[in-house]
Amino acid sequence: MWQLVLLKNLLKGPATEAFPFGEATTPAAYRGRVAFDPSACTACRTCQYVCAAGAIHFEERPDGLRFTLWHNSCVFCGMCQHYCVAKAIHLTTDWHLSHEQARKYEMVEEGWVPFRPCLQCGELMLPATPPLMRLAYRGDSKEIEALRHLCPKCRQTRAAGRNS
Amino acid sequence: MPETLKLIFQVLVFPGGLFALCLGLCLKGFERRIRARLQRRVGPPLLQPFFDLAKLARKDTTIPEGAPACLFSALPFAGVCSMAIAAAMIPITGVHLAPAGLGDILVLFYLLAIPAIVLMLAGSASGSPFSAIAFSRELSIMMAYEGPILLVILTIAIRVGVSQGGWIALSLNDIIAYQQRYGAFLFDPVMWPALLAFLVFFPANLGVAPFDIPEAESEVLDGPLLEYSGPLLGLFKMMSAMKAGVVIGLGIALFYPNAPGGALGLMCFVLKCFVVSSLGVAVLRTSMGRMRIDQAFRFLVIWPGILGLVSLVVVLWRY
Amino acid sequence: MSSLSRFAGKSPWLYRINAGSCNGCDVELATTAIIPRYDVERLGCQYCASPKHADIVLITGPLTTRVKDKVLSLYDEIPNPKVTVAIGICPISGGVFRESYTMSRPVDEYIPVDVNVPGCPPRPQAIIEGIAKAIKILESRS
Amino acid sequence: MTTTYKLPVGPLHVALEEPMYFKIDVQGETIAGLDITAGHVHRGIEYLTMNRNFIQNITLLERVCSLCSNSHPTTFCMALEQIAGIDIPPRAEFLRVIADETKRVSSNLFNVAILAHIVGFDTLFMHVMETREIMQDVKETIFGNRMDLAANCIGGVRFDLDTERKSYLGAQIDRVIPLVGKIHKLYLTDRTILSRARGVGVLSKSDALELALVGPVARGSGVEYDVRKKAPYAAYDQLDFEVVTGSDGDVWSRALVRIQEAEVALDLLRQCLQKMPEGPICASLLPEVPAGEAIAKSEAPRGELIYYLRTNGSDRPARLKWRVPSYMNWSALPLMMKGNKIGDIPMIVNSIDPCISCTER
Amino acid sequence: MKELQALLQRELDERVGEQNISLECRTNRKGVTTAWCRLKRIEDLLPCAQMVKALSGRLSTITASSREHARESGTHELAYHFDLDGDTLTVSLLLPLGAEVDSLTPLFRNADWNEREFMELYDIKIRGCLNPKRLFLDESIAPGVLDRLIPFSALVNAASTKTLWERILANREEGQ
Repeated sequence: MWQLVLLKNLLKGPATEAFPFGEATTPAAYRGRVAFDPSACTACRTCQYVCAAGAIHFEERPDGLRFTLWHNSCVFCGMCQHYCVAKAIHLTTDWHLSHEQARKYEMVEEGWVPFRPCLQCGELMLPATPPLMRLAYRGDSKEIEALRHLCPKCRQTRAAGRNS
Repeated sequence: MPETLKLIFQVLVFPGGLFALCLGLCLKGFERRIRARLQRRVGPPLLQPFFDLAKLARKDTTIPEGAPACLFSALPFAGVCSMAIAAAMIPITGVHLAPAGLGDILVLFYLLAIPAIVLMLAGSASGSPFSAIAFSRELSIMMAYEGPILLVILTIAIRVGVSQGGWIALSLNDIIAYQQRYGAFLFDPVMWPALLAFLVFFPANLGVAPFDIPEAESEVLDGPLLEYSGPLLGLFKMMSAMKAGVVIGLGIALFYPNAPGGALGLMCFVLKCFVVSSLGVAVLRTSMGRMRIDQAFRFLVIWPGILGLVSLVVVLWRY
Repeated sequence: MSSLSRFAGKSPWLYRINAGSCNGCDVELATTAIIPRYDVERLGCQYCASPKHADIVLITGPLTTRVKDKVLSLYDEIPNPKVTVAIGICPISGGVFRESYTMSRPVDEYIPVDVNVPGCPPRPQAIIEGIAKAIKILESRS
Repeated sequence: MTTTYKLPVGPLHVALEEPMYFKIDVQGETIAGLDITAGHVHRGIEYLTMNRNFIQNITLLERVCSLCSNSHPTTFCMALEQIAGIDIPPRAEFLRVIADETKRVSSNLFNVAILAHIVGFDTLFMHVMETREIMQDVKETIFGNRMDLAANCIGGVRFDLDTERKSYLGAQIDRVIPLVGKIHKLYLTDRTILSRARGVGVLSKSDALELALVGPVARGSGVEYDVRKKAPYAAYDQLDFEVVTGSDGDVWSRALVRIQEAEVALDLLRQCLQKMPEGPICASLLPEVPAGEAIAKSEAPRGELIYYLRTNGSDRPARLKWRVPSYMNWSALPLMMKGNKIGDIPMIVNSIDPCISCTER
Repeated sequence: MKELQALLQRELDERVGEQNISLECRTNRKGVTTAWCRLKRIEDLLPCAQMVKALSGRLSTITASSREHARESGTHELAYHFDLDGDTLTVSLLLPLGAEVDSLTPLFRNADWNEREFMELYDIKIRGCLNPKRLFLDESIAPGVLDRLIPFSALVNAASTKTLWERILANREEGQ
């Protein structure tokens, strides 16, 4: 019985993958390097809240927010992606993360989320992202798009005026 | 004087020393490739054993605390030397005759025990408890196969000796000459029990599955060599490579030495070595696991013992 | 002798140290090291049982206080030249366990690490990639 | 050769995947006694869970141990859902079974493969591992990682199977089933396995009960206890399966129980694919968790896993404690080892499928 | 599983007296019951354990914890989880600081590791403990780590997290 297996092995030839001398296949669902899209981020910081590994860092400055994710602490669980309503964060299939020690602290994904002045009062604020607006106002229109560039206070006033 | 020079050449370069080393390493590289193929792998480059040695030559050597430094470093040299001499004693039909100055088959047989003894001493010199276990295992395996294999040699020696009109022939050259004239023992059913017994001796002596117990990685780490590193470890690797060549060569001389002379004879010899090592060693290693030491001891005492006795009785009765 | 140095990269023997890992990386290391699909023997690699025989050390796990001294003494036993690879995020940064009371600091504060392979656990191909980087370093050191 | 001496094994020993320190009293080649020193993988996770919120804990608990990595978050979520009063959707129940059983196949095959490795039978080891690779590919393709599935969230699961993935999973199961069947046959007939594993490390049924053993170790000695039957959870009450038991209580019988359980698991996967209803996969995204306490149990690949959770209305556990199957199985080692040979030590240790990172947390 | 509740109630009344316990049973939709029994007196633990033994149950595990509201007064809670053929009975009791609790190891052999574990994690004393050796904790860590809100070493490690992030951020500034 066992000799049969050996004979079959001999005839079948190696089952070894080409990698590292050739390309390796990667499934589409693979959870690898994290990518951050600052233009979609609403700075709700849910990703930081759900991150068990303490890999996400937000740094608040007067003119915006700086997002940093360190791949050397990230466990690639994908919770940040799962809980991000704005879909600003997602895990790519890139697994080529090995690096020399000198680059240890460079293994980051970062993004700058700038505050913009409110079109009405000029106060610095974070414009709401389109998906979030769609979620909140259940629709898509020019008017809603305009609301996006207002600070929450002005938005409230505007919405109140519209309703009355 | 030229006799002595010739002897030194035989021990150091051909067929001992350098030749045996290269042959042993090539056999090992080839065997690893075959084994990989049987396991559906690509395996290492053919020259991998050479690379390993080259690398070991450049590594640091550490001597464990409390170990007798002199003995610790002298042992591998002793092992390599014994194998170089043993290799010079293996006749290659039509190419090389065993030099009478070195002794007969019994001397060779005891030379073959030296690597095991060296390993045992190496184990006890390192002072690790695992090495101690490896020591006792090596010893019991050796004790188990020593007796039966003497029976096999006796059988052959008597058969050849009787044909010469004497009682016993201990010269390997005579054994070869006999087979050249009357046909190889491999094809003689009378000798098959002895052959089988020798086939069991093979893996037991070389430490190949199912008898790789002293070096069982999962039980006693790397056995006696646990504490060795760098060039000294390299010497041990050389020793075991040469030993493989010697044991296989001995097998060929005892059972199937027939070959034409000259360069063709040398090629025949090398080819036979490769066949034995790929068919025997590689297949054995891939097709079974390891025995427990008590099982191995029992197996080694009983089966080759019975087979050896049978062949001895048959030979005594027929000739 | 220097001509021998180019063979170092052709015969890197691997040794694995588990410094308190969840065994994910270890299982992947075992997989990478021995099974036909990845077959690191192609690169001349070989797993060795004794630290004295090792060229490349693979460390997994976040280095717990109880295992720390044993890991350090084992590391010292490995003869030079040697290259250290940290497998998984635990030895690199402590990962999810960083703030526990049984953790020592990241491994690179105690022993010189040369290559990091982040992941939890990294897939075998990523480990091979890390080993390939380590082999380059080993060549330059021999 | 009758002098007794102490043989230290570990803590960093090649035969052990993980650090554990044994001191073994040896007489010649026979084992006379055994002392275990644990704690090298104690990472203080219980303490960490009290300092992390529930969502972080799902990820953290997955890192308790990689071989049963899915059982931990599943059981934790079960306890949490009990307190929060959430009933997970029917589809999620099936998906949880799929994640769990996929892990079980891989985990059991790994243990059985290591058995072959320990007896020095590397070709068989590779043969089993190559079969396991198919399941590893399944995990990577469906869940995105070969060890940690990240399948769970509070109130359900995070992954779904569309038609394409469903047929992929089905095809892979069909590939693995005959291969595992062959492995089963090999372990029943191979001489090396038989001579090394049969009659080694015997544990009687009464000892297994006395020591409160669980999982394949207990079932190998004839104790018929399986949480999936005794205290059904997820979709196990809607699936057909038998509890596998052995009778000899030796290393061999435990290995066979594991192979057969892998076969059962594959069958369960197939059933899930057939019976799984359509519908949502998660009840609610971020539920409020009131104060309360709950117990949840599940059958991890190594046996019963039990979680106790107490909450106080905040977003963190007030106390979270779990006991893994390996925890008790360690205490069976001295009984199994007595009178066996040194060469059997790794076999016996492996036969309880020890999960040190699980035990020590 | 009404029978289980009735059975437990009857047995417990008999062994420790109705006034000394409170019993509550919950059965989920799969028919699995968890029973919760609170003991008012520490000495009732042994009779309870004997009852479980008589019902051929087994000890699953023991949870020790410090009750938040009682942290200052140092009250511990011990919860013994027993398995009754699939259903779970949890027997819990409050333990004032310095009080001893009976060892269950003579009844359930697997209690040994559990007891050693809470001895080191919470510094709880056990009467009749046969094997008071450390289980997991290194000797360098003081007993009762889980009692302290923030163990000292964790404080140090939190600082190391901070250092790590400072290095990452500093590195990034350099890069720009």
